[in-house]
Amino acid sequence: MPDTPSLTVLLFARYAELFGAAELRLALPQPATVAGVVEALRILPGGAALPLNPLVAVNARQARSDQPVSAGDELALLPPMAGG
Amino acid sequence: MPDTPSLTVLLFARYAELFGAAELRLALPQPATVAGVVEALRILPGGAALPLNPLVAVNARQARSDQPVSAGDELALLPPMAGG
Amino acid sequence: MAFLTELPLQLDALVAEVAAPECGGIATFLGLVRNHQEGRAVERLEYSAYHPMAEGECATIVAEAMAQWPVRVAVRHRVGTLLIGDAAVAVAAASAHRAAAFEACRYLIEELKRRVPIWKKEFFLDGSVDWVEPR
Amino acid sequence: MAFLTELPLQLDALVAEVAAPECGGIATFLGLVRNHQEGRAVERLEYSAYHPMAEGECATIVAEAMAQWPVRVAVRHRVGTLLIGDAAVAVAAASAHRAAAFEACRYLIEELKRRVPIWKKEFFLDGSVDWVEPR
Repeated sequence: MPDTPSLTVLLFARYAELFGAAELRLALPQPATVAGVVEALRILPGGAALPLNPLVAVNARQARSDQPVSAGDELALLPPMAGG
Repeated sequence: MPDTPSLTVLLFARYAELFGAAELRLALPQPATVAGVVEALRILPGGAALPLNPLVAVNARQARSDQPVSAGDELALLPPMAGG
Repeated sequence: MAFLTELPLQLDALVAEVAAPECGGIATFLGLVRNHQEGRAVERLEYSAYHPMAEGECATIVAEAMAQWPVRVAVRHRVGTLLIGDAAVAVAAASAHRAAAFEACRYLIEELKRRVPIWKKEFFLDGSVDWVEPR
Repeated sequence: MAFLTELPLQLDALVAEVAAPECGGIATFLGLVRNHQEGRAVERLEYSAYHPMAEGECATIVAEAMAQWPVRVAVRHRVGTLLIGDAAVAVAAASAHRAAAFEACRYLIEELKRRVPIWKKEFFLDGSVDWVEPR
Protein backbone atom coordinates (compact mmCIF):
# COMPACT_ATOMS: atom_id res chain seq x y z
CA MET A 1 0.00 0.00 0.00
CA PRO A 2 2.54 2.59 -1.14
CA ASP A 3 -0.07 5.36 -1.28
CA THR A 4 -1.87 4.65 2.01
CA PRO A 5 -0.83 7.03 4.79
CA SER A 6 0.82 4.88 7.42
CA LEU A 7 2.72 5.01 10.69
CA THR A 8 5.26 2.84 12.47
CA VAL A 9 4.47 0.99 15.69
CA LEU A 10 7.36 -0.16 17.87
CA LEU A 11 6.69 -3.02 20.28
CA PHE A 12 8.83 -3.79 23.29
CA ALA A 13 9.34 -6.59 25.79
CA ARG A 14 6.10 -8.44 26.55
CA TYR A 15 4.22 -6.62 23.80
CA ALA A 16 6.76 -7.63 21.16
CA GLU A 17 6.17 -11.25 22.19
CA LEU A 18 2.37 -10.84 21.93
CA PHE A 19 2.62 -9.78 18.29
CA GLY A 20 5.73 -11.78 17.43
CA ALA A 21 7.27 -8.60 16.05
CA ALA A 22 9.25 -5.62 17.29
CA GLU A 23 7.90 -3.27 14.62
CA LEU A 24 4.69 -3.02 12.61
CA ARG A 25 3.55 -0.69 9.87
CA LEU A 26 -0.12 0.31 10.19
CA ALA A 27 -2.41 2.31 7.96
CA LEU A 28 -3.36 5.58 9.65
CA PRO A 29 -6.54 4.60 11.54
CA GLN A 30 -9.84 6.46 11.97
CA PRO A 31 -9.93 8.26 14.33
CA ALA A 32 -6.27 9.21 13.82
CA THR A 33 -5.40 9.21 17.52
CA VAL A 34 -3.34 7.13 19.91
CA ALA A 35 -6.53 5.33 21.00
CA GLY A 36 -7.36 4.64 17.33
CA VAL A 37 -3.98 2.99 16.83
CA VAL A 38 -4.45 0.87 19.95
CA GLU A 39 -7.88 -0.24 18.71
CA ALA A 40 -6.38 -1.21 15.33
CA LEU A 41 -3.68 -3.21 17.14
CA ARG A 42 -6.17 -5.01 19.34
CA ILE A 43 -7.80 -6.71 16.36
CA LEU A 44 -4.49 -8.02 15.03
CA PRO A 45 -3.39 -11.57 15.97
CA GLY A 46 -2.09 -11.41 19.55
CA GLY A 47 -3.50 -7.93 20.09
CA ALA A 48 -6.44 -8.96 22.27
CA ALA A 49 -4.04 -9.39 25.21
CA LEU A 50 -3.03 -5.72 25.12
CA PRO A 51 -4.27 -3.72 28.09
CA LEU A 52 -7.12 -1.31 27.28
CA ASN A 53 -4.94 1.70 27.98
CA PRO A 54 -1.32 0.77 27.34
CA LEU A 55 1.36 3.39 27.85
CA VAL A 56 2.15 4.88 24.44
CA ALA A 57 4.84 7.25 23.21
CA VAL A 58 4.54 9.23 19.99
CA ASN A 59 7.90 10.11 18.48
CA ALA A 60 9.61 9.12 21.74
CA ARG A 61 7.44 11.28 24.01
CA GLN A 62 4.75 9.90 26.26
CA ALA A 63 1.30 10.59 24.82
CA ARG A 64 -2.31 10.63 26.05
CA SER A 65 -4.83 8.34 24.40
CA ASP A 66 -6.65 11.24 22.71
CA GLN A 67 -3.48 12.67 21.15
CA PRO A 68 -3.74 12.95 17.33
CA VAL A 69 -1.29 10.97 15.21
CA SER A 70 -0.13 11.65 11.67
CA ALA A 71 1.28 9.63 8.80
CA GLY A 72 4.97 8.98 9.40
CA ASP A 73 4.74 9.13 13.19
CA GLU A 74 6.60 6.56 15.27
CA LEU A 75 4.40 5.12 18.01
CA ALA A 76 5.85 2.96 20.74
CA LEU A 77 3.81 0.66 22.98
CA LEU A 78 5.48 0.57 26.37
CA PRO A 79 4.93 -2.22 28.92
CA PRO A 80 5.28 -1.15 32.58
CA MET A 81 8.84 0.11 32.99
CA ALA A 82 11.24 -2.06 34.93
CA GLY A 83 14.71 -0.55 34.79
CA GLY A 84 17.24 -0.75 37.56
CA MET B 1 56.22 10.24 92.72
CA PRO B 2 56.66 6.51 92.23
CA ASP B 3 54.31 5.66 95.10
CA THR B 4 51.52 8.12 94.34
CA PRO B 5 48.49 6.48 92.67
CA SER B 6 48.21 8.12 89.24
CA LEU B 7 46.35 7.99 85.98
CA THR B 8 47.03 8.91 82.37
CA VAL B 9 45.25 11.76 80.62
CA LEU B 10 45.23 11.80 76.81
CA LEU B 11 44.64 15.12 75.12
CA PHE B 12 43.50 15.52 71.53
CA ALA B 13 43.27 18.21 68.90
CA ARG B 14 42.49 21.63 70.40
CA TYR B 15 42.98 20.35 73.94
CA ALA B 16 46.46 19.02 73.19
CA GLU B 17 47.35 22.50 71.98
CA LEU B 18 46.00 24.09 75.17
CA PHE B 19 48.31 22.04 77.34
CA GLY B 20 51.15 21.74 74.85
CA ALA B 21 51.07 17.98 75.39
CA ALA B 22 49.24 14.93 74.06
CA GLU B 23 49.57 12.99 77.31
CA LEU B 24 49.84 13.89 80.99
CA ARG B 25 50.28 11.83 84.12
CA LEU B 26 48.19 13.06 87.07
CA ALA B 27 48.00 12.02 90.70
CA LEU B 28 44.63 10.44 91.41
CA PRO B 29 42.55 13.47 92.51
CA GLN B 30 40.08 13.84 95.35
CA PRO B 31 37.27 13.17 94.61
CA ALA B 32 38.48 10.35 92.38
CA THR B 33 35.95 11.01 89.63
CA VAL B 34 35.96 12.28 86.06
CA ALA B 35 34.93 15.72 87.36
CA GLY B 36 37.80 15.61 89.86
CA VAL B 37 40.30 14.99 87.06
CA VAL B 38 38.85 17.83 85.01
CA GLU B 39 39.17 20.16 88.03
CA ALA B 40 42.79 19.10 88.48
CA LEU B 41 43.45 19.81 84.80
CA ARG B 42 41.82 23.24 84.93
CA ILE B 43 44.42 24.54 87.38
CA LEU B 44 47.34 23.43 85.19
CA PRO B 45 48.89 25.93 82.76
CA GLY B 46 46.51 26.19 79.76
CA GLY B 47 43.76 24.36 81.60
CA ALA B 48 41.57 27.39 82.29
CA ALA B 49 40.42 27.35 78.66
CA LEU B 50 38.89 23.88 79.04
CA PRO B 51 35.09 23.84 78.92
CA LEU B 52 33.43 23.19 82.29
CA ASN B 53 32.07 19.86 81.12
CA PRO B 54 34.34 18.49 78.41
CA LEU B 55 33.53 15.15 76.84
CA VAL B 56 35.66 12.52 78.60
CA ALA B 57 36.31 8.85 77.93
CA VAL B 58 37.61 6.46 80.56
CA ASN B 59 39.51 3.53 79.11
CA ALA B 60 38.17 4.39 75.64
CA ARG B 61 34.50 4.50 76.68
CA GLN B 62 32.53 7.70 77.05
CA ALA B 63 32.03 8.55 80.74
CA ARG B 64 29.77 10.79 82.81
CA SER B 65 31.34 13.45 85.02
CA ASP B 66 30.45 11.60 88.24
CA GLN B 67 32.04 8.32 87.11
CA PRO B 68 34.72 7.08 89.55
CA VAL B 69 38.27 6.74 88.28
CA SER B 70 41.07 4.51 89.59
CA ALA B 71 44.83 4.51 89.54
CA GLY B 72 46.04 3.25 86.16
CA ASP B 73 42.97 4.40 84.24
CA GLU B 74 43.39 6.08 80.86
CA LEU B 75 41.26 9.21 80.59
CA ALA B 76 40.82 10.97 77.27
CA LEU B 77 39.60 14.54 76.90
CA LEU B 78 37.64 14.75 73.66
CA PRO B 79 36.95 18.02 71.82
CA PRO B 80 33.71 18.06 69.80
CA MET B 81 34.01 15.34 67.18
CA ALA B 82 34.54 16.36 63.61
CA GLY B 83 35.09 13.30 61.47
CA GLY B 84 33.98 12.95 57.87
CA MET C 1 27.85 10.67 27.73
CA ALA C 2 25.09 8.19 26.80
CA PHE C 3 22.88 6.87 29.56
CA LEU C 4 22.56 3.39 28.05
CA THR C 5 25.55 1.16 27.52
CA GLU C 6 26.29 -2.47 26.75
CA LEU C 7 29.57 -2.31 28.66
CA PRO C 8 30.10 -3.16 32.34
CA LEU C 9 29.39 -0.18 34.62
CA GLN C 10 32.36 1.37 36.42
CA LEU C 11 31.43 3.13 39.65
CA ASP C 12 34.87 4.74 39.92
CA ALA C 13 34.45 6.32 36.50
CA LEU C 14 31.09 7.78 37.52
CA VAL C 15 32.55 9.12 40.75
CA ALA C 16 35.42 10.73 38.84
CA GLU C 17 32.88 12.28 36.46
CA VAL C 18 30.96 14.09 39.23
CA ALA C 19 33.85 14.93 41.58
CA ALA C 20 34.88 18.59 41.72
CA PRO C 21 36.97 20.70 44.13
CA GLU C 22 33.87 22.38 45.60
CA CYS C 23 32.18 19.02 46.37
CA GLY C 24 32.37 17.65 49.90
CA GLY C 25 30.26 14.55 49.39
CA ILE C 26 29.36 12.01 46.73
CA ALA C 27 26.44 9.63 47.17
CA THR C 28 26.16 6.71 44.79
CA PHE C 29 23.80 3.85 44.14
CA LEU C 30 24.57 0.66 42.30
CA GLY C 31 21.72 -1.66 41.30
CA LEU C 32 22.88 -5.27 40.98
CA VAL C 33 21.36 -8.43 39.57
CA ARG C 34 20.54 -10.50 42.62
CA ASN C 35 20.22 -14.25 42.83
CA HIS C 36 16.58 -14.40 43.88
CA GLN C 37 13.25 -12.86 42.95
CA GLU C 38 10.24 -13.62 45.11
CA GLY C 39 11.78 -16.84 46.31
CA ARG C 40 12.92 -18.12 42.92
CA ALA C 41 16.56 -18.60 41.98
CA VAL C 42 17.64 -16.30 39.13
CA GLU C 43 20.17 -17.29 36.47
CA ARG C 44 20.39 -14.11 34.36
CA LEU C 45 18.50 -11.03 33.21
CA GLU C 46 18.13 -9.56 29.74
CA TYR C 47 17.64 -5.80 29.63
CA SER C 48 16.15 -4.00 26.65
CA ALA C 49 15.20 -0.36 26.14
CA TYR C 50 13.51 2.08 23.82
CA HIS C 51 16.78 3.91 23.31
CA PRO C 52 15.87 7.40 22.09
CA MET C 53 13.10 7.80 24.64
CA ALA C 54 15.26 6.38 27.43
CA GLU C 55 18.02 8.88 26.67
CA GLY C 56 15.53 11.74 26.57
CA GLU C 57 13.75 10.76 29.78
CA CYS C 58 17.06 10.30 31.55
CA ALA C 59 18.15 13.79 30.49
CA THR C 60 14.85 15.17 31.80
CA ILE C 61 15.29 13.46 35.18
CA VAL C 62 18.88 14.70 35.45
CA ALA C 63 17.70 18.25 34.71
CA GLU C 64 15.00 17.92 37.39
CA ALA C 65 17.59 16.84 39.97
CA MET C 66 19.91 19.71 39.08
CA ALA C 67 17.03 22.17 39.40
CA GLN C 68 16.15 20.88 42.87
CA TRP C 69 19.62 20.49 44.38
CA PRO C 70 23.05 22.05 43.80
CA VAL C 71 24.52 18.80 42.49
CA ARG C 72 26.68 17.33 39.78
CA VAL C 73 25.23 13.98 38.70
CA ALA C 74 25.92 11.02 36.44
CA VAL C 75 23.71 8.06 35.59
CA ARG C 76 24.34 4.95 33.52
CA HIS C 77 22.16 1.91 32.75
CA ARG C 78 23.37 -1.27 31.16
CA VAL C 79 21.44 -3.22 28.51
CA GLY C 80 21.93 -6.76 27.22
CA THR C 81 22.52 -9.95 29.19
CA LEU C 82 23.54 -9.55 32.85
CA LEU C 83 24.57 -12.23 35.34
CA ILE C 84 24.22 -12.37 39.14
CA GLY C 85 26.24 -9.56 40.73
CA ASP C 86 26.50 -7.49 37.55
CA ALA C 87 25.61 -3.82 37.94
CA ALA C 88 22.51 -2.85 35.94
CA VAL C 89 22.32 0.78 36.95
CA ALA C 90 24.74 3.26 38.53
CA VAL C 91 23.97 6.74 39.86
CA ALA C 92 26.32 9.30 41.41
CA ALA C 93 25.51 12.71 42.88
CA ALA C 94 28.12 15.14 44.20
CA SER C 95 27.46 18.29 46.20
CA ALA C 96 29.11 20.68 48.64
CA HIS C 97 27.08 19.07 51.45
CA ARG C 98 25.98 15.49 51.94
CA ALA C 99 22.23 15.98 52.39
CA ALA C 100 21.82 17.26 48.82
CA ALA C 101 24.00 14.45 47.46
CA PHE C 102 21.93 11.77 49.21
CA GLU C 103 18.58 13.28 48.27
CA ALA C 104 19.50 13.79 44.62
CA CYS C 105 20.93 10.26 44.36
CA ARG C 106 17.74 8.76 45.75
CA TYR C 107 15.56 10.93 43.50
CA LEU C 108 17.49 9.86 40.41
CA ILE C 109 17.23 6.12 41.02
CA GLU C 110 13.55 6.26 42.01
CA GLU C 111 12.59 8.31 38.96
CA LEU C 112 14.77 6.28 36.59
CA LYS C 113 13.11 3.05 37.67
CA ARG C 114 9.65 4.56 37.35
CA ARG C 115 9.91 6.57 34.15
CA VAL C 116 12.63 5.31 31.84
CA PRO C 117 11.52 2.78 29.16
CA ILE C 118 13.68 -0.17 30.11
CA TRP C 119 12.48 -3.75 30.53
CA LYS C 120 14.02 -6.88 31.90
CA LYS C 121 13.36 -10.53 31.25
CA GLU C 122 14.22 -12.82 34.11
CA PHE C 123 15.60 -16.29 33.40
CA PHE C 124 15.27 -18.61 36.39
CA LEU C 125 17.45 -21.57 37.23
CA ASP C 126 14.42 -23.89 36.86
CA GLY C 127 14.17 -22.85 33.20
CA SER C 128 11.15 -20.57 33.58
CA VAL C 129 11.13 -17.05 32.16
CA ASP C 130 9.29 -13.89 33.23
CA TRP C 131 9.05 -10.28 32.25
CA VAL C 132 9.67 -8.29 35.40
CA GLU C 133 6.89 -5.84 36.12
CA PRO C 134 6.86 -3.32 38.95
CA ARG C 135 4.58 -4.27 41.84
CA MET D 1 39.33 -4.69 58.70
CA ALA D 2 40.35 -1.55 60.62
CA PHE D 3 38.14 1.51 60.36
CA LEU D 4 41.02 4.00 60.43
CA THR D 5 43.69 4.03 57.76
CA GLU D 6 46.46 6.30 56.56
CA LEU D 7 46.11 5.00 53.01
CA PRO D 8 43.92 6.49 50.25
CA LEU D 9 40.35 5.18 50.39
CA GLN D 10 39.22 2.92 47.54
CA LEU D 11 35.48 2.97 46.94
CA ASP D 12 35.67 -0.05 44.63
CA ALA D 13 37.31 -2.12 47.37
CA LEU D 14 34.53 -1.18 49.80
CA VAL D 15 31.87 -2.07 47.24
CA ALA D 16 33.52 -5.44 46.61
CA GLU D 17 33.60 -6.04 50.37
CA VAL D 18 29.82 -5.62 50.81
CA ALA D 19 28.62 -7.12 47.52
CA ALA D 20 26.95 -10.53 47.73
CA PRO D 21 24.75 -12.60 45.39
CA GLU D 22 21.62 -11.84 47.45
CA CYS D 23 22.17 -8.06 47.28
CA GLY D 24 20.26 -6.01 44.74
CA GLY D 25 21.54 -2.58 45.71
CA ILE D 26 24.59 -0.88 47.17
CA ALA D 27 24.45 2.70 48.44
CA THR D 28 27.73 4.46 49.13
CA PHE D 29 28.88 7.78 50.47
CA LEU D 30 32.26 9.36 49.96
CA GLY D 31 33.22 12.42 52.04
CA LEU D 32 35.79 14.56 50.26
CA VAL D 33 38.00 17.44 51.29
CA ARG D 34 36.47 20.44 49.57
CA ASN D 35 38.18 23.64 48.58
CA HIS D 36 36.15 26.01 50.74
CA GLN D 37 34.84 26.27 54.29
CA GLU D 38 32.51 29.13 55.15
CA GLY D 39 33.83 31.22 52.31
CA ARG D 40 37.52 30.61 52.98
CA ALA D 41 39.84 28.78 50.58
CA VAL D 42 41.17 25.53 52.05
CA GLU D 43 44.65 24.19 51.33
CA ARG D 44 44.64 20.94 53.31
CA LEU D 45 43.22 19.13 56.33
CA GLU D 46 44.97 17.14 59.01
CA TYR D 47 42.89 14.36 60.58
CA SER D 48 43.70 12.83 63.94
CA ALA D 49 41.82 10.29 66.05
CA TYR D 50 41.69 8.54 69.40
CA HIS D 51 42.29 5.22 67.71
CA PRO D 52 41.05 2.53 70.14
CA MET D 53 37.88 4.45 70.95
CA ALA D 54 37.27 5.29 67.27
CA GLU D 55 37.54 1.61 66.33
CA GLY D 56 35.20 0.63 69.14
CA GLU D 57 32.62 3.31 68.42
CA CYS D 58 32.68 2.45 64.72
CA ALA D 59 32.04 -1.21 65.51
CA THR D 60 29.11 -0.17 67.71
CA ILE D 61 27.58 1.97 64.95
CA VAL D 62 28.03 -0.83 62.42
CA ALA D 63 26.29 -3.24 64.79
CA GLU D 64 23.43 -0.77 65.25
CA ALA D 65 22.95 -0.50 61.49
CA MET D 66 22.96 -4.27 61.05
CA ALA D 67 20.38 -4.61 63.81
CA GLN D 68 18.07 -2.09 62.14
CA TRP D 69 18.36 -3.17 58.51
CA PRO D 70 19.24 -6.39 56.66
CA VAL D 71 22.49 -4.96 55.32
CA ARG D 72 26.14 -5.74 54.76
CA VAL D 73 28.21 -2.65 55.47
CA ALA D 74 31.77 -1.34 55.34
CA VAL D 75 33.17 1.93 56.64
CA ARG D 76 36.62 3.46 56.41
CA HIS D 77 38.05 6.77 57.61
CA ARG D 78 41.39 8.20 56.65
CA VAL D 79 43.74 9.97 59.06
CA GLY D 80 46.78 12.14 58.36
CA THR D 81 47.18 14.95 55.84
CA LEU D 82 44.55 15.18 53.10
CA LEU D 83 44.42 17.51 50.11
CA ILE D 84 41.46 18.94 48.18
CA GLY D 85 39.48 16.13 46.55
CA ASP D 86 40.92 13.40 48.77
CA ALA D 87 38.35 11.07 50.32
CA ALA D 88 38.26 11.34 54.12
CA VAL D 89 35.48 8.85 54.77
CA ALA D 90 33.83 6.08 52.76
CA VAL D 91 30.69 4.12 53.63
CA ALA D 92 29.01 1.29 51.70
CA ALA D 93 25.77 -0.56 52.51
CA ALA D 94 24.42 -3.47 50.47
CA SER D 95 20.99 -5.02 50.79
CA ALA D 96 18.46 -7.06 48.86
CA HIS D 97 16.42 -3.88 48.33
CA ARG D 98 17.53 -0.31 47.84
CA ALA D 99 15.57 1.42 50.61
CA ALA D 100 17.49 -0.43 53.33
CA ALA D 101 20.79 0.23 51.59
CA PHE D 102 20.13 3.99 51.39
CA GLU D 103 18.84 4.26 54.95
CA ALA D 104 21.71 2.30 56.47
CA CYS D 105 24.29 4.26 54.47
CA ARG D 106 22.85 7.57 55.67
CA TYR D 107 22.64 6.32 59.26
CA LEU D 108 26.27 5.23 59.21
CA ILE D 109 27.68 8.52 57.96
CA GLU D 110 25.51 10.65 60.28
CA GLU D 111 26.44 8.62 63.36
CA LEU D 112 30.12 8.37 62.42
CA LYS D 113 30.39 12.13 62.11
CA ARG D 114 28.61 12.68 65.39
CA ARG D 115 30.07 9.98 67.63
CA VAL D 116 33.51 8.85 66.46
CA PRO D 117 36.48 10.65 68.09
CA ILE D 118 38.11 12.13 65.01
CA TRP D 119 39.25 15.73 64.63
CA LYS D 120 40.42 17.83 61.76
CA LYS D 121 42.61 20.87 61.54
CA GLU D 122 41.96 23.09 58.57
CA PHE D 123 44.83 24.89 56.87
CA PHE D 124 43.64 27.79 54.74
CA LEU D 125 45.36 29.25 51.70
CA ASP D 126 45.78 32.56 53.53
CA GLY D 127 47.95 30.80 56.14
CA SER D 128 45.37 30.70 58.93
CA VAL D 129 44.58 27.49 60.78
CA ASP D 130 41.42 26.28 62.54
CA TRP D 131 40.17 23.23 64.35
CA VAL D 132 36.90 22.28 62.68
CA GLU D 133 34.05 22.03 65.14
CA PRO D 134 30.53 20.89 64.33
CA ARG D 135 27.97 23.67 64.16
